[in-house]
Order: sequence, then structure tokens, then C-alpha cells
Amino acid sequence: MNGRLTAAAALAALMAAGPAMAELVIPNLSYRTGPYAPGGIPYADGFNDFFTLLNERDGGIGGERVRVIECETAYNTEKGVECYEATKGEGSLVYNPLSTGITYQLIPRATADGIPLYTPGYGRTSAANGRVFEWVFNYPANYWDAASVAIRYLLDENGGSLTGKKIALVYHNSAYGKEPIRTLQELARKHGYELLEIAVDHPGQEQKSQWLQIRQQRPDYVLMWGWGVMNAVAIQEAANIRYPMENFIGVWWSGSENDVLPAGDGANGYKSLAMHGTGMDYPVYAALKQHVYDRGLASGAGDQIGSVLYSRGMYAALVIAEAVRKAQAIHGVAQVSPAQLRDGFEQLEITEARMAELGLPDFGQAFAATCEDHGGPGAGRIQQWDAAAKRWSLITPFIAPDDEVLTPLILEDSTAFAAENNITQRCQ
Amino acid sequence: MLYREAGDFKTTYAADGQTFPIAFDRWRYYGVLAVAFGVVPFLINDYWANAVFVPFLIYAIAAIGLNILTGYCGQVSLGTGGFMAVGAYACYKLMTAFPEVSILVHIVLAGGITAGVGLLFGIPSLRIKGFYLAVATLAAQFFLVWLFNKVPWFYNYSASGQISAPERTFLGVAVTGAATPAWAKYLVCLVFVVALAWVARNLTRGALGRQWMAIRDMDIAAEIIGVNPLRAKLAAFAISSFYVGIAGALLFAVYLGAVEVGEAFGINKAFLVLFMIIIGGLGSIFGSFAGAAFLVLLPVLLKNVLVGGLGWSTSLAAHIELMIVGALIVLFLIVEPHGLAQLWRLAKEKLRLWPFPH
Amino acid sequence: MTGQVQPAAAEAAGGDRRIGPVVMEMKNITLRFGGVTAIRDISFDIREGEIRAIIGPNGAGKSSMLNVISGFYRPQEGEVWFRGQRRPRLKPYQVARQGIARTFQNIALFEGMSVLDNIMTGRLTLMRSTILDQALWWGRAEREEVAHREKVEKIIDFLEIQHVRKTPVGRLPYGLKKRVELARALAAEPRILLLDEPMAGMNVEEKEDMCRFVLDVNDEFGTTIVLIEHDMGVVMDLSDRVVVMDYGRKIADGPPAEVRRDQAVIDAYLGVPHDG
Amino acid sequence: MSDQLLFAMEVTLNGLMAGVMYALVALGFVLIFKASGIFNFAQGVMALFAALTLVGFQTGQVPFAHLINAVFGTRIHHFGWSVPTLAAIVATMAVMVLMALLVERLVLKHFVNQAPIILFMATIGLAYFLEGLGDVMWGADIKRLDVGLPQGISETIDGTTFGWFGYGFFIDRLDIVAALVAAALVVSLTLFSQYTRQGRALRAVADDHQAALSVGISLRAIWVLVWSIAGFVALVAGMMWGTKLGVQFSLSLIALKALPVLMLGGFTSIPGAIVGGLIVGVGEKLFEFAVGPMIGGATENWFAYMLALVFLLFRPQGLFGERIIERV
Repeated sequence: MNGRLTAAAALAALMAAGPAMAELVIPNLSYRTGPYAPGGIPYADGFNDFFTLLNERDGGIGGERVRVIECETAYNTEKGVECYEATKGEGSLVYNPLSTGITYQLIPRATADGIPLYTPGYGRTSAANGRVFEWVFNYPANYWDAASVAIRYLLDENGGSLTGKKIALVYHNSAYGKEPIRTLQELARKHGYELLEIAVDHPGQEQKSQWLQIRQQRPDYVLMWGWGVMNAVAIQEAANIRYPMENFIGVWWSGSENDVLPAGDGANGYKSLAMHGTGMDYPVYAALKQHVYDRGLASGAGDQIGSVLYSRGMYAALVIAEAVRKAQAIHGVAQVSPAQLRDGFEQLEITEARMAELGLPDFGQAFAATCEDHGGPGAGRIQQWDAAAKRWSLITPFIAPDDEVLTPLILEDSTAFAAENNITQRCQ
Repeated sequence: MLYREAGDFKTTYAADGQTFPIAFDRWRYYGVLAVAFGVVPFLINDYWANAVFVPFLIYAIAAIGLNILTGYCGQVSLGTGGFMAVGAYACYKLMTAFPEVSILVHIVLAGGITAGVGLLFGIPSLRIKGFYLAVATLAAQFFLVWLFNKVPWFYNYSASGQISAPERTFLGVAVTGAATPAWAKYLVCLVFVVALAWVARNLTRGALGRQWMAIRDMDIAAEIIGVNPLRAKLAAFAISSFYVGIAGALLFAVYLGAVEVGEAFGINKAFLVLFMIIIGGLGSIFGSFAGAAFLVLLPVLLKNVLVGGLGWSTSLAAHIELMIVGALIVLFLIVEPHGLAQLWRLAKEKLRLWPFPH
Repeated sequence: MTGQVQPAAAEAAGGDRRIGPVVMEMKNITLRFGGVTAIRDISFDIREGEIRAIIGPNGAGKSSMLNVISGFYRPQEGEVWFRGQRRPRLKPYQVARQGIARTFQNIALFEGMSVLDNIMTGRLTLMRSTILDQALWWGRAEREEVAHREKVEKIIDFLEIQHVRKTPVGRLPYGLKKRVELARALAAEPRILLLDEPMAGMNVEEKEDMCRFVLDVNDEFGTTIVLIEHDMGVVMDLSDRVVVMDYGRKIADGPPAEVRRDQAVIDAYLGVPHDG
Repeated sequence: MSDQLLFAMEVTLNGLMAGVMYALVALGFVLIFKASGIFNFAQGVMALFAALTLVGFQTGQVPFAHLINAVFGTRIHHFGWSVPTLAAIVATMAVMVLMALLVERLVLKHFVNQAPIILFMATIGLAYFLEGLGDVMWGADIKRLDVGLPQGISETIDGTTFGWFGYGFFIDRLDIVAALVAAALVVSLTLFSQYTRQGRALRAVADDHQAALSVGISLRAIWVLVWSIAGFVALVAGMMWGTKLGVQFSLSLIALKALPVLMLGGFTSIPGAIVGGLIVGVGEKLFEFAVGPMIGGATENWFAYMLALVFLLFRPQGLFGERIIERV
């Protein structure tokens, strides 16, 4: 009897693809298990907490409460697909899967289903071209921007010239890790540095050969495109061979507390890119504490607040919330549809003033999307780790990427995609 | 009282050798087929296709393939992920190079190419035996994944190294690409599963199947009674890889649509399919289905019960889910060590005697 | 050279039976494992249709000899002649295809398969359908399966194991397993049947049954049989000629009655100290 | 000496060190396989679980905090104390022994006289379970493990070799410690199995199950013993790797690095695990150094297996296995 009840409950749960209720449904495809869980947990917490804040403080967005449906993907594409299909029927408005693999997976599906994808700082870079990718948004910055910003920063450090310098790229041997290679090669041609590509296989717990290679080749700078345990090990190994940490720059996915803490003092001085600010020095945290944490509504264990990836999850939620607001304004309805939300994303403008209003002054860059531009300005800052104080500090203002190099690359890749999939370009 | 062999006399050896000797089994089997072809396609939606049926069917093909090699021929393989990748990439290259040829042909050809690769990595099986043989297939697993990641020709020089399936149609209906209707995905996979399971059944009940099982049970005796071990083992490797390759091609082209080799075809996939056949039952076609169902459906079911039904947080649910799957595996083993297929057989035997067990 | 019997004498000994010309001949076989010599310079022949026994104390090299005949071991020296030709280096399965089948001292059945399937494996050397035929299971594969099944059923009848036809062999008692193994060997319709201690570990009744089967096989199918056996009574009753081995050497060869009287044989069995 | 040669020497030395780290993981597999013929799929997860427990005790985490909070709506995470490292190690060891007892009582007991494949399967179930349990008990976030092991370049070796060659070799001090620990582990395991009653019983069981049982050795007691020892080895491996990686799920994946070592060294030989580890370590590092850059790098994973494969083609029984003579 009991067994039958459970089975019935399970079946009901499986079938629960009922009509959309009067809510804004925003799925959170997160990963709190598996090899990348340490990165997935804070991001998901930040994402959830921000929407909880909006619900608790403002009663939702434009009077509509937000229902976040969390679904565990374990960073696994098949589970990602399952999550997408399971949440799609609930009237989901936008997907943010925090996985480049799942993003590639969802681009055709979401495009066919007419649901926007928001992939800030990850995913398919050429989706920045709104002419081809109608439903995908990856502003404020993407991988290629990151590569270019890093090189721009190094140019500034070296008085405008990198000629004769040797720069190593230590990358996760996957689609994600290979993203910046093309950009860095193009930039090498332009600026005359030598690029040394060093691959690390998943998961990357053992990087002796890679770091011995760096020790022997003595590159002037090391860039890193890592994720998961690979980051921590690389920073540890760099410290071990006494590579000067200030010459070691990670992408924003290689710049969280998780990555530097295991190396202890050795990580002091390590730099990474940042597309937003970090730490508790923003007014929004007072509101979060008051409306979310003190009421026991915090997501997860509630111990991730203020960390880099928590901030990023919160930032993603913030942009989505702003897009919803924009869509509500455009269409004059509170209960927006995915297609209406797409319009909101496409006409979204976030200014410094608005960020300050939201309690996050000097946190992210201002940007305005257009029909063509789904990628934003792509600027990034550099942050540096202070091991004694255990905190990141931003050491540069926002640095703009080199669009002269990037634009043709994006155009090339997106046009190829359009041709392959018979997509007629929009925004003409 | 329906489940009887009494009165169900066989008058020919052909009838005695058939797959379902008991009439009731036969009818149930036809019933399942009729529902699968005649009812499910009309009811299926995106969720059921993508989360349940399509992965189940594809993994069933891979599991049958691995079961041929490991369950029937006794050669342990941990290279399933790599061989699936061969199928997927072969399919991708064929699809993009010859868009005018039917996708179904490409999928079968992809299986053929995988068979060739499997044959190559099967050669060491002549010298290396038992669990040590796993090293050859592990080498294949890691090498193939590395190869597809490193050589840009395989992914048509795309910027990120991902491959994505362009839209291809069959009889005017899309079967790959985002516009594929759920029922089309399901039917394509179903047709492959039914055809391949039928062929596997034929192969394993005939001369070749007996050679495989002889090698599995005692390879020396098998050789002395006249089994050519080279031929039998390589046939097992090739045919098994053919199945696994088709599963890989379907996984890429029909199910996922876009894959990245390290993520989709890593060592985890090899373990997953191995777990399926061990849990389902080694040396059993039905076991391959049971194992695939167990490992595809159980996590989905548990997730829905724990998160959807009981309202737990996803992280807690995910962790508890792991514990439950683990505990269930141990529990099933304690009840019946030879897998779900054997459990099923025992249940049927009991049923055959019911209600007069003595 | 004790007890070496000339072929003429053997012919005389079995004159009334259908014993034909020499079908297989072992010439100066020597087999070593590392430093151990298992077989030292042994020669003997086997005639068509006879029952040829190899006897000797434990460790005499009898089973190794059988393994040489079935191609499982390759002797370092010596030649095997089969049907008037020197046999090249063959793999065991090639030897099997020439019509040499065997049973094993420690039963080597396929434990995971049914009795019927085990016996069917004996006919593998006779099956001709291709992988494609089998995959599609129409025409040749099915016809062939049925034809071979008929042959196998005859053997099942002959050895009186109908009742366990579909039982997995793992569940059978020892005596039946031995019989199934014989059935599997017979299913191959061999020219020469090698039996490695077919009666070891059996009770008197089972032994009698097995003796009857061996004689019937020899009688009905005219199969040449080479047999290793410990039970002297059985050997004396069954065999036409006997090779006696001790410490890897041949110490006697001839009809049972002669061998029994041979002094070297008596010494070997009674354990007279060895001088070499 | 030419730079390339010096580099190659440095890579070789580091390969040896990496090999020791692999061997540490492989040892746990060998112990259980030798004593009970089980390929323990859960060995990697055991290392993770041990490291998680160690950190948890050290930092005074409340076990099952996540679950307790979810059920009772509380918000507890830490007891607010920290435990000295040594005490935490002892406590963790006690947990591992308890785990061994439970594994025997709840799992292995039911599988006496079953085929190895079935026991292997049971360990798969165990691996799933332990992974989930570790997460529920201690949380899935990354934790820093500091048991006072030194890390970073060894100045002494750097200085000495610089004096010799004009190029200082890099050796990680953690690796030196690991090598010493591995040596101590092998010596103590050998002493244990040679000179203690339990050790002799262990060897007897490894040699011949049936015979050992017939002289009155309790198989179940042996199982508890050997799983406890494997738990200890897992703890040591977890400590070494955890110091390097931080404690998180990826720690359990080090088992993958132990597999080629096992293939090469043989599943039943402790010296085999060590020598196999060294060969794999040196082989993959040298290959990555010499050939890797030409073919795009990241070759280590597959090269270890290719190396083992080529090796096994010439010696199918593994490095220390006995020559296989086939009999019928």
C-alpha cells in the first residue's frame, strides 16, 4: 500500500507539468554535487538569495512573486537536459545553467522553444551576435573579452608593448578551456608575444609536468582558464615552483576563494579577472541580512555570502530581474512570457546609477543591449588575492577589450553557425 | 493459471529454440511492442522523451553491446565511453560530409566504423586476460577522448571543439536538430533498439553465442573443442563496438544534439554502462534493458520524489539520492547476486508453479 | 626396451575387431616445462578403431601426453603423424577441426550454459553459417541449428541424459557432468576421442555405465579412443593396447595381458626405487 | 650538461615523486584485493571520506549539520572548537574502523563465497553510498586540509643541485614526505604481516581461502581487519592528496590515477604497486615532457594506460605476477 502511494506520488511528480501559475518562474540549474560542486554551491546560493530578497522586500518584481525552481545538474549535460525538460513545462522564463557544455546543449532547444538563455561570462562566445542568436544573451562579458582584457592589462603593465614576451596559457582541456586560444593567438600576432599553450586534462589533480614546463620555459606571464580542482592545484603548484604570483592571472572562473584558499599563503598576490565586485562592502548585503538571512530564508548552508561566486550568482539574478522589469515595462503586463522577457533582455540598459539604486554601486559595468549586441561591452577588472586578509581586492578599473580583434572573430563564428543551421540574420 | 508451459507442447526443435517458449511470455512481449509502437508515440511529450525514454533506449543499446562483450564473451571493457565517442564523431563527420545521404544510414555506418576501432583495441585480448584486459580498453577510452579533443578535423575546426548535429530529416520529419518532435526521437531510437536487440538475441542463441559463452566460461577448453579464440573474441569486440557506436551516434545526433567529448564520453560513461549490465545481469539481453532502466530511471524518479514530492532542497536530495542508489545496489545484490534479470527469472519460475508450489 | 610390442602382434591381438591401420603416430616426443621434463622421448602409435589406454602412476606424464595429442602443448622435440602425414604446428582449435575431441581430467564444462548448449558447442566445428546468417536467423542459420539439434538429441538419448537437457551444468552432480562432457566430445563426431580419466571419482555403478558408453561408442561409431585411466580393472577390460608411462618415459606398450606381466610395470606400480 | 638533459632529469625525479603519490592510492586497492580478491571500487571515495572526516573533526564541524538544519530548521554548523591534528587523525581512524565493521556487518557478510564480480558490484554500491554520506555529513564545499605537512620547493635540493649543475631541481617537500610515508607504510605493512598473528592470518587467507578457513581463521574478522587497514591507507592517501588539492569531490577521482599502476604492478603485489607507481609516474611525465608539446599535450591520462598495455603485452601477468602456466 505504502509502496503504491510512493509510486503514485512519484508519478504525480513526474507528470507535474501543469499550467503556469501567476508567478515568474525562474529555474536555477545548479550543481551542488560532483567535481564542480564547490563552484556551483555559492553561485546557486547567490542566485536564489537575490530572488528571495526581491520577494521578501518588494513582493517580487512588478508585483509578481518569483518562484525559483532549483534543479541539480551535477555539471552533467544529460542531467542538464533532464532539468531543462522538467522545468520547461512550469513556464520557465529564462535559463542560466552555469555550464558551457549545457549551454551548447540548450542553445538549439531554447531557440526552438522560444525561451531566452542568459549566460554571463560563460557559454558560447559568438552568441554575443544578436543577429544570429536571437534567444541567447551573454552580456556583460564573455571568454574572448576576458582574454583580451588580460592582454590589455599586461600591455598597460609593460608600457604598451608585449613584444618578445612569453605568455603561457594553462587551460582546462575542454571546450571551455580552449575558448580563449584563438583570441590569444590573434592577439599574439598583433602584439608580438609568444604564446605557450599548456593543456591540463580533467579533473586536473596532477599538474607536475605542466608546471615543470613553466619552470623550465620561464614565461613572463601565465594565464589560466581553469575550473574546479584544477584551479587550486595550479595555484598550489605555481606557489611550489615559486612562480611570481603577481604574473599569474586567471580568468574569472579561476578567481574564487575556493581556488586560492587551499594554497594558503602561497597564493598571496595571485590575480584574476573580475567582471564584478566582491566582498561584503555593498549596501545590498544589509538588505539581504535583514530580509533573507535573519529570517532563516538563506539558500543552502548560508555560509557563502560575499564570496566571489556568490556575488556572481547574485549578479546574474540581478540582471535577469532587471530584464523582467524591462519586459514588464515594454509590454505593460506583470506576468511576462518568455518571448516578452526576450524583448526585455534585448532592450535592457543597466546604468551605474541603477546599480547603486540596487545596492551595488561600483559593482558591475554599465551596459545597454541592442538587437545586434547581446554581448555587452565586455570590460573586466583585475583583482588580487591577499592571503593574510583572506580577501580579494580590485586593483584596476574596468578595462575594455580589444574589439578590433574580437568583432571579426565573433562575426566569423556566428556566421558559420548561421550557415550551418539555416538561420536568417535579424536586425537588418 | 495463465503462466504455464504445461499443455504448451513443442513439436519441432525450431519451436523449442524460440525466444519466449511460454505462450504467455510471447503475448506479453507482443503486447509491449504494440504499446511501444502504437501507443507511446501518441502520448509522448518532450519531457518524457528527453528525460526518460530516449536515454533509456540509447543506454539499452550500449548495454546490449557491452553485454555481448563482457556478459557473453567474458571480456571486461572499460572503453565504452571512448567507443561511443567514435560512433558520435563518425556520425558527425558523415552527416556533415554527405548531407544528402539519409541520417539513418550514417548512424549504421558510424556503428561500422566503431566496430573497426573496437576490433583494433580487441587485439590485445589474445594475450591479456581477465581484469588486466581492462587496461587495453581503458587505453582506448582515454586515448580516443584525447584524440577527438585534440585533432580539429574531427570537430570540423569549430571554435570550441563542440560538435553539434545539424538538422536532418527522414521521410520529411526532422530526426536530428532542435526541431525534432519528441515522438520522432523516440521512434528512431525504438526502431534501432528493437532491431538490434533482435539481432543480439539471434547471435547469442546461435553458434557464435555459444562460442562466446564457451570462451567466457573456460577459454582453454573452448579452444580445445574447436573454438578459434582469435575469431570469436574479435567478433565479440567488433559486434559489441558496433552496438556501442550506434548508441554513441544516437546519443549525439538524436538525444543531445551537441556534445563535448570529454564531458559526454568520459570514463564515467564507461563505468555507467558497465554498472548497467552488472546490475541488470551479465549475459542477458533482458538484463541490459533492466540495468539501463534502473540507472536511467531511478535517479530521475528519486529526484522527483525527494525534491518534487517531499520538497527537500536539491543538494540534500542529490546527496541522499546517491546514498539510496548505493544502498539499493547492495540490497539487490544481497537478494539476488546475479542481477535484475535473474531476479526476474526466479520470479517467473515461482509464478510458473503458482498456486501449487509442490 | 621392455615390453615393446610389434604392430603385427597387436593386429593379431585384436584380429576379430575392426581395427584398421595406424591413424596417428607419436615419434620421439619430448616435452619440457622450464627445467622439468614431463615427457622424455616417447613413441607409440594409435590404430583406427582401437581403444588405446595410457596408464601410469601419478605424475607420469599421461595428461601431458594427451595435451600433446590435442595440440594444447607443443613438444620441444619429436613429431606427431596423423593419417600418414606429419602434423605441422597447429593451434588446439585446428587440431579439433581435424576430428580430435577430448574430455578433461578435471571437468571442463561451460558452467554458465545448459547441458544442451554445452553439447551443442561440440558441434561448432561442423557449423557453417556465417555471422550474417546468424544475426538474421533465417534460412541457413535456423536450418543448421535444427539439423545439429537433431544430432545432439541422438547423443543425449544415447547417453541417457534427456532429463537434464535444459539444466545449467553447474547444478549437475559429478557423474552426470562427466557424461555431459563425453556427450560434448561425441557431438563433434570425432575420428579420435581422447578421454582423460573418464571414470575418476565415480562409484562402481557409474563406472559400469561409463564403461558401457565407451565400448558402445567404439562399437557403434567405430571411434578410435585414447584413454587415460587409473583403474587397472577397467583398463584391462576395455583396451586393446596399453602404453605404460613412468616418470615421463614409456616403460611398456602392448596388449593388456602382456603389459600386466611386464616386470617394469609391476615395479613402477609397486614403487621399486627408481634408477635414473 | 645541456639544458634539455637537466630538464629531463628534473622531470624524471618529479615523475618518481608523482609515482609515489599514485602508489599510495594503489596500495589500498592491493591490500583488499590480496586478502579477499575484491576489486574495491570504493577505495577512492574512502580516501575522500577519510579526508572529509579529518577536516571535519579538526575544524569542529557538526556532522550532518545540513540534514539537521533541514529537518529541525536550526542553523548549526560548527561546535566552535578545533581539535588538535593528531587527535583528529586518531578519531578519523576510529571512524574508518567503524566503517570497516559496518561494511563487514551490513555488506560483505552477505557475500561470503560469491564470485569476485559480485563483490566488485557491492563495492560500487558502497562507493555511491559513501559519496552521498560524505556530502551529507560534511557538505560538498571545498575544505582546506592542514595537518602541518610541508609544501613548496625544497630549498636544500634546489641549492645542492644548483651547486652541481648550475640549475636547481624542483622537488616538492610534500612529495618527499609522501615518499617517506609510503616507505614507512610498506615497511610497517610488511612487519605487520610477517610478525603478528593477525598478519600471518591475513597472509594465510591471501594464499588459500579454503585452507585458511579450515584451520579456524575467521574470514569475517579478517575482512574487518583488512578493510580497517585499507581505511588507514585511504586516510594517509587522503591526507597527502587533500593537502595538495583541498578536500572536495575530485579527491575521489585519484583512484583513476591508481588504475594503470595496478594494471602494471599487478593487483596482488605491494612492491608491484610501488614499482608500478614509479614506472607510471616517470613514464607519463617524460612522455609529456618529450613528446607532449609536439602533439598538443595533456597526454598523461592515456599514456599511463598505453604504457601499461604495451608492458602487459610482453608480460601478461603484470610486473610481479607469477608466470602463468595454463593447465587443463
